[in-house]
Amino acid sequence: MSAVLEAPRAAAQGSVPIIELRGVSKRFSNPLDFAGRLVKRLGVKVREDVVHAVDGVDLSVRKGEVVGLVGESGCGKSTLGRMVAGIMPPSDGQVVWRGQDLTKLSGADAKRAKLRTQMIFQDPYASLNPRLKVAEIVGEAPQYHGLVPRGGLEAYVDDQLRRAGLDPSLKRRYPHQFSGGQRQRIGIARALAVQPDFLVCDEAVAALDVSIQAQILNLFMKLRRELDLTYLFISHDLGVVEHLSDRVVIMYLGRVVEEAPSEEVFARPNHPYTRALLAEVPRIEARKRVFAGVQGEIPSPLNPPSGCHFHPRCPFAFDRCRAERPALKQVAPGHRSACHLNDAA
Amino acid sequence: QTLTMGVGAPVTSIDPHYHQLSPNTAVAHMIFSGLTTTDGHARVIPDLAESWKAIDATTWEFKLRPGVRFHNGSEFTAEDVAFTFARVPNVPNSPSSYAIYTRPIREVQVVDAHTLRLKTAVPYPLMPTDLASVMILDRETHAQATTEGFNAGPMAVGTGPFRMISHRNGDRIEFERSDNYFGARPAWQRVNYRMITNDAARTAALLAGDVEIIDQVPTSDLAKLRNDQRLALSEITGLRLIYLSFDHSRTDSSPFVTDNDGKPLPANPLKDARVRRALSMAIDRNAIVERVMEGAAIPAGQFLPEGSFSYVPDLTPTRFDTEGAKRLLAEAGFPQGFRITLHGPNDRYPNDSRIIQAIGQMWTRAGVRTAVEAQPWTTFVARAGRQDLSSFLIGWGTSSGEGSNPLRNLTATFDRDKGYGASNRGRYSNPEMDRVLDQAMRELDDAKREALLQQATRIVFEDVGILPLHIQKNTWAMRKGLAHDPRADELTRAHDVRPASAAK
Amino acid sequence: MTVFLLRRLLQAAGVVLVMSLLVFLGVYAIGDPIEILISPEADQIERERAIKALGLDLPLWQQYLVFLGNALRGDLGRSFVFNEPALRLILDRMPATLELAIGATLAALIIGLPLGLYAGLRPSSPVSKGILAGSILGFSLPTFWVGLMLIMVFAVQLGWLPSTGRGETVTILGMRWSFLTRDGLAHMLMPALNLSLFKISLVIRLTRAGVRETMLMDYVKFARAKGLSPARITFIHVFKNILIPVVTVVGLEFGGTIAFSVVTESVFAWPGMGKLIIDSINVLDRPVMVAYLMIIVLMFITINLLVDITYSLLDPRVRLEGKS
Amino acid sequence: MSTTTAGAPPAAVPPAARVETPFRRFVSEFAASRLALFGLVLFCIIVLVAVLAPWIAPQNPYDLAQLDIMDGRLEPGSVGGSGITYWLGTDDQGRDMLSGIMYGLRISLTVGAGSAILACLVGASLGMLAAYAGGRTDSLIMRLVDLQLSFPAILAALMILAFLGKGILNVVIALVVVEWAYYARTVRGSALVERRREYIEAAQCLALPTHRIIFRHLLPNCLPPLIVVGTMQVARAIALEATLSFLGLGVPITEPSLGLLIANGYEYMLSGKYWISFYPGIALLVTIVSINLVGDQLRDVLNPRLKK
Amino acid sequence: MPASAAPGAPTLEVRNLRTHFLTRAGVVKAVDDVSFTVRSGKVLGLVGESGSGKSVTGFSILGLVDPPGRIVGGQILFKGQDLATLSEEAMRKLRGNRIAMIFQDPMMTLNPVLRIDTQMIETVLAHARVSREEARQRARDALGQVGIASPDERLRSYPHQFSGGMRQRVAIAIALLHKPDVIVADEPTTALDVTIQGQILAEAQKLCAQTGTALVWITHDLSVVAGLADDIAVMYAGKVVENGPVEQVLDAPLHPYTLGLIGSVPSRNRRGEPLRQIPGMTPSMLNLPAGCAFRARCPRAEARCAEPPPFAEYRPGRFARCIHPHEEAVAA
Ligand SMILES: Nc1ncnc2c1ncn2[C@@H]1O[C@H](COP(=O)(O)OP(=O)(O)OP(=O)(O)O)[C@@H](O)[C@H]1O
Ligand SMILES: Nc1ncnc2c1ncn2[C@@H]1O[C@H](COP(=O)(O)OP(=O)(O)OP(=O)(O)O)[C@@H](O)[C@H]1O
Ligand SMILES: [Mg+2]
Ligand SMILES: [Mg+2]
Repeated sequence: MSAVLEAPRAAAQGSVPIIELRGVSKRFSNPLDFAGRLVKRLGVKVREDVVHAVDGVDLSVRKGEVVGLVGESGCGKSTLGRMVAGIMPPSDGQVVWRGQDLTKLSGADAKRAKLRTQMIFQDPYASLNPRLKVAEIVGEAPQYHGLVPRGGLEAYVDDQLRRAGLDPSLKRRYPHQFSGGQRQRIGIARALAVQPDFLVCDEAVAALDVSIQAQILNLFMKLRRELDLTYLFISHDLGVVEHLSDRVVIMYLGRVVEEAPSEEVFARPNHPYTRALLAEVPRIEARKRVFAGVQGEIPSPLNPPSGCHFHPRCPFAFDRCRAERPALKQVAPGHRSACHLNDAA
Repeated sequence: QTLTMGVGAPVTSIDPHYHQLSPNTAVAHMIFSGLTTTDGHARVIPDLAESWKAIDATTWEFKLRPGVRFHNGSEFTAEDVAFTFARVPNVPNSPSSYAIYTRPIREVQVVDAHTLRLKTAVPYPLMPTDLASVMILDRETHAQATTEGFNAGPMAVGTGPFRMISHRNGDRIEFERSDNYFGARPAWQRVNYRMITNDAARTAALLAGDVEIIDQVPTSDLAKLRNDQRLALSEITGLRLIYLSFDHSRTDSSPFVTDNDGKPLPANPLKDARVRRALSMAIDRNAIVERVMEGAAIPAGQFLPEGSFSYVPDLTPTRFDTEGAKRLLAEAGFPQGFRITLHGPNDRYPNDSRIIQAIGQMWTRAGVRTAVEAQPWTTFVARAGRQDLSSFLIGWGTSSGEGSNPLRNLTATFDRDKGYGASNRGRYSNPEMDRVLDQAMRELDDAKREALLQQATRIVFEDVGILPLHIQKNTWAMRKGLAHDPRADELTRAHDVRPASAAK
Repeated sequence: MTVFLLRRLLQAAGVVLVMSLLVFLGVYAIGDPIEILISPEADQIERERAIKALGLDLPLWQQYLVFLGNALRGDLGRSFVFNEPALRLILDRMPATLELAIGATLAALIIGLPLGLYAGLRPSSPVSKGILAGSILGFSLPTFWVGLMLIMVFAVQLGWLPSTGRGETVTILGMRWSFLTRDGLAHMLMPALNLSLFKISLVIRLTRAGVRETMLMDYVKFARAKGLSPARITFIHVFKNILIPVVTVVGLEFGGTIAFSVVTESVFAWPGMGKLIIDSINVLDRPVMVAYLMIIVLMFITINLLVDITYSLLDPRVRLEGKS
Repeated sequence: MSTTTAGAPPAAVPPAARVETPFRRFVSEFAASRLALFGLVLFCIIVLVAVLAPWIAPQNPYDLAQLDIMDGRLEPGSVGGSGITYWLGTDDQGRDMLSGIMYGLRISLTVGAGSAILACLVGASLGMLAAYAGGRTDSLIMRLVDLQLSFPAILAALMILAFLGKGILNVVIALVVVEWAYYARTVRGSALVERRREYIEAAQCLALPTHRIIFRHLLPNCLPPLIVVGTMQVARAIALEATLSFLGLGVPITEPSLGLLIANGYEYMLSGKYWISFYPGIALLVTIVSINLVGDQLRDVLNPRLKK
Repeated sequence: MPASAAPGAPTLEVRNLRTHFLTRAGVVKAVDDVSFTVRSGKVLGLVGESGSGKSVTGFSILGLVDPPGRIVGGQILFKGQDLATLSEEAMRKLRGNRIAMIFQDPMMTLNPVLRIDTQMIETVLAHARVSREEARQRARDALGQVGIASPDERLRSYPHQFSGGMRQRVAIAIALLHKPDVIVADEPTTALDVTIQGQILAEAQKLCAQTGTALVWITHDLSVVAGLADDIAVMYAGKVVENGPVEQVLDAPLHPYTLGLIGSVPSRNRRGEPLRQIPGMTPSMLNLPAGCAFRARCPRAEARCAEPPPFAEYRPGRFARCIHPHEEAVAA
């Protein structure tokens, strides 16, 4: 069985990145209005609320690879995913798709690039338009973009549905008539219908029950083999990520803190945050264990700590951590981590 | 001892020289007095002046009543009259001042404390009539008087039968009997003068016993109130003529007259007296009076009701004759009639919008297909004044009670310098009539003047310069046990009301 | 808070300016006041004098600038009809309208809240359905018609209440109020009820909807899980939450009530601002119309501000700095 | 367990007898309330009467030639000069009240529905624009909405009508001016919520053009609250028109709406001629109540918050 | 330590509980024959998929099932007293006092418009005759107990000023105010992040051990149960299908559903290999088939499964609802 797995990974090693993020940042701000500026001028302290959702992230995904993106709520995973999928422009930095800067592409090329990257969403309820039938949901984009010949749409939609594990006879129904797992399959069929080669799965199984989750994860793996897909797999469930990914990227408060091949991360976590995370994950193998808990709350992205974002919760923090942002540095082949401890050692 | 009255029109100002409006005049009559005044039938009678005469063509002499005191005790003399005449044209901001009544006066000569001579440039027969509108103030008290001072109370000092105690703008005025009054003592120690502008509310207030007398009884309630044992009514034929005015200003097509296909007519048919007469014949005035006005009006053929100065006895209302109207129209070249829009206000005269609808019915039956459009007075009167309309309903109240007033204002040729035709909104013009009227206006002899005015009136109505409909009756309703002397000039005054038992 | 207040102030200034222009133009377009104001007896010369005296001979933009200049000095012009400062006239009438509107609002709360609470707590009981049906009726009845019916029944037929007008008043703070005297209250009862009819329905529905939604909330279930008594849950946990929409809407509606009193005041001959404005429209008393509308606008701005502040007091989640 | 590795078998079909469209579901939920159903039936009858008025009314009350003031203010059941029976009596012009009410309904409904539809078009477009464009456009439109909403409808309508003059069209315009803001606010509110939904992101991801996203994906999902506001506003518009007519600014007197009929009869109330304003009043009441009944149920059915 | 070794009678014993919802569409048998016991100081993990009836079971224990739901059968024995037959008033006296509950969504369980102190003090006063000051003192202590720093200041805050984890701790503190004998925790960490979940689990563990409170921990996450619970009850379609000590059930489940559930946990599978999955979908609770509800998805299904299987003790302390139970070790 494992051979099935190894093949694409081997292929992945040498090939060019299908997508590459270079110093990508995303800020959400609410600029001060006239009154706000006036008051500020008068010397009252008013702050423009700026959320650094993603803060200077470099990331590259090679063809055929599954990259897992892990992090706690609000750390910017979805935002990063959206930028990769091209539905949100970055505030800074470049998103490079097959060597071309996405933001600089012209109309037709941009559209093509956009279509080749599709997204699977977390909420199977909100991600389907409740007013369209399944056939319309799946068939709209291929028809609009002329990916299917006239008259061939029915059969094409049937194919997509079947591939996602749905009975095509259900295509005249509306989303609310399906269970969560089935809806997720509709979402997958919709994405596959425009023949992408890169899928961003944003918490795609988080809302599903364990037994259904397994079905969908298996579907992802099957599709990967059949269609030679590349995945950016966003999840907060380390178990899922560990199972699925070739490489894992760990984010904390808008920044990547560690990045390494899957086995490497789980075997030899480098960053204190990664270690804490791994320690806290409940595992079915660990019976009657004693939970400890990482100290402290997750800071607000509105008001992030200075230096290393993790320092207020880090048991090893020292002065430098409070002052200086640690850079992502190689600690082992293919393993990078952003921690000042690595310098000290 | 206390009388509560409900009046339909709001009093806007206590200053007797600020805004000429009948509710204001009514209240002014209660607080102040003029040199002359009018009785219930609008005949001029003495008030502060005991007598007057024209001593030459351009001089009027007034003998003033001695021993009259203002409410605050200060004495009334000829100086006060002179002071008053000086103040009248100089009331700041006045939108409708009383200066029109004093303008003919060139000079005021105070002969002695109780004799006064008024010089005019040209013979001015209407002087005593006009002066009934001018309330006399006290020179000492009112030297610095402002309108606000009157409204607030301190300046509301006159020689009238009542003193004002309080004034709640738009709501009520309270009066107390004045002991200084020179005339008949009013029956009421106190008067509560409430303004209830909504018709139904006013009737309801009477029915509920909140007020004891109301004016402007809505015609729709007349029948019910007449049958109510607890109530009594008083009624008098008024001085307000409701009439239709036609577009005389255009010889080519008039804006709201078209042929039967809706296309403009080449010439204005309303310029043709036959058409106007036909339209007059097509109207069943009795039906309007009976059905729409519910009896609160009399059909009219001229400006004033019988018994007025310059009334023309044989000028009767046009007889209703649909067939005759059709014949006349055919004669005028409109055998198939034409189309017209009749305009009118909907909030000004009793049943105004109902009357024009009824006329619309009648004209349509006579072959003139009529559309009807009623608008609020504010919009309507502006359009009428700009000669935007072809035919419209409007009214005229001749408070002076004699014919020169409507002749000058409504039917004399529009002439800024003479001040004639100011309300001639249809721009009717008849040189013959103008000539007779001019003559009358210089005639100091009452009998001769009346004959001339009658002649002018006849010219206007035989020509159907305006189309008279009816003259309104003024009605008051009160609880049983009260008596009221109705006034043709529509004024509602507390001293006209007394307990029914008390002799007049 | 400072930013919030300043923003509101700026907005208010903008709104007032825009409104003043709109109102001025609108009022100008309605008609020519001279035709209405001048005595019919007046001749052409007198007319011209009056036009000049009232400043109506100036071009429109000059009239507006004059108005604006005076307004900045707190002078909204003098009434053509009353020859008194328009502002004074309106302020003089304001207590009458205010007490009517406040009375109506209180009545709406006193009647509407309990009924709505009941209907929300027992949505399926016949009484609740009756309350709901009744509230639809309250929504649907035209105010003027109800007013007349009230007069017919309670004043004319039964003679229990005075039909129209304002009763005795007491002067407090230089303003006349009638709610402190028996007679005044008797006069106020019907118009206030008439005016509150719509609001009663509104409060019932808001309360009912609020209760139904709140009852589904986890925190209510949690409160029950804590073993709290039903009364405490209803009157503290649920009530405080529904008070937020109720206060907001009723507060915002307060302005509408003041405006709508135009109808009630004319039916009941209530000498308030509403009647003043209707009378002023009838005689095209422009300064009063403009001043009234300006005051209404200012009043709305104030009410909105107060509502927002109350809202933030009631709902701790709202911070006034919050972006709009 | 190895059988399952070949990929999931097509998922089982949930048992459902017939295809349940959102519309069918909506209908069945709506019909759950008998009161609402009653309201709907009532409303349909009213609309039918209004539409068919020219054919079923005994008289054309707008044709002055058919009226005779000699038949004015007849009691219900009287027989007029021309031999027709006035079942609900006549008004002061001799207008058959029954016909007057039927035609009046026509006017009132036209005004109500017309203004609601126009206001909805204007308001929805602006609201959509505000939600989608955001930024300055949004704040400009929303300030306008605030301005409009904070200004009392009745006053605004009074001013506008005083300005425009009478006439059905002008009444409609005035009502549109005072009502569009409700729609704009509603649409913007729901569009802002719907916009953040993932299906919109999915559509963006599929590189569908903006207009298609707005009109095919966003707008239909913003409709339910709009429908609710719409029904309520129709009722409101009818009532407002009646009030305006009552205050003397409304439709022309020769083509009275229900409100104007009431206003006309209002003066006869005290003299016992109740029918002139009573029957139109009842007709107005029934109309508004029926619309509100329907609207109420719509609000419950379409409100996602009350659904678990 | 095996559960049966615990001394004394069980604190809470649920026997054949049935809670049905009489909806217009039909009877929803949300809870249909659920039995389990919890002892003092022990944790029972109640697991199952979404809609399997876990929350309704929890609400039934506290008597908080809203119409159209109703407890139609079975017993809820709390220290020997049957809660199902208790009057509402008597039940209210127990709620929050002897039996407390914690909810899933910490964002929703605290009333947003009331201050924390109000919400805590009212709970104290609902069950104890103490002065306000004393009640406040207790609230302060409870907050300290769950590891909230500067409780005095925190008491004066509103819920929105707290993060999710903090709110959940406040909820736990409220549950702890009267040192209850039983706490029902309905997925209290599902909405929280991993590191925060760790904190809450640590708190829960500590409290259970210290106060001897019996804890019913509802979750759909087997991994959490594995680490926390002493016993486990697995629910499927309204029924408990397997019940027993955690280690035994997780290592060698009797019921094929439990087996499938454990099998589909990713970490129980070889990396990159397809997960073992349970085919098909959870059945609709509205029209459950007679007999074993799992049979349509069960690899062991046979004709006999159309008969309702008994809930029987197949091994000491281990119950299952299956006619062919056999321990099947889960491949690692
Ligand atoms: N449109 C937006 N406007 C303002 N702030 C935003 C917007 N979208 C996201 N954010 C903020 O950016 C930060 C990162 O959000 P993001 O959704 O990427 O987090 P996440 O890691 O996906 O979290 P989760 O696990 O909860 O989905 C959050 O603090 C969020 O509040
Ligand atoms: N008020 C209700 N009316 C009808 N059915 C209900 C009601 N409440 C719950 N149910 C049904 O009862 C069943 C069990 O629901 P419950 O909330 O206990 O599930 P759960 O196991 O807690 O699921 P989750 O993991 O999603 O919280 C579900 O099928 C649900 O549809
Ligand atoms: Mg996310
Ligand atoms: Mg649950």
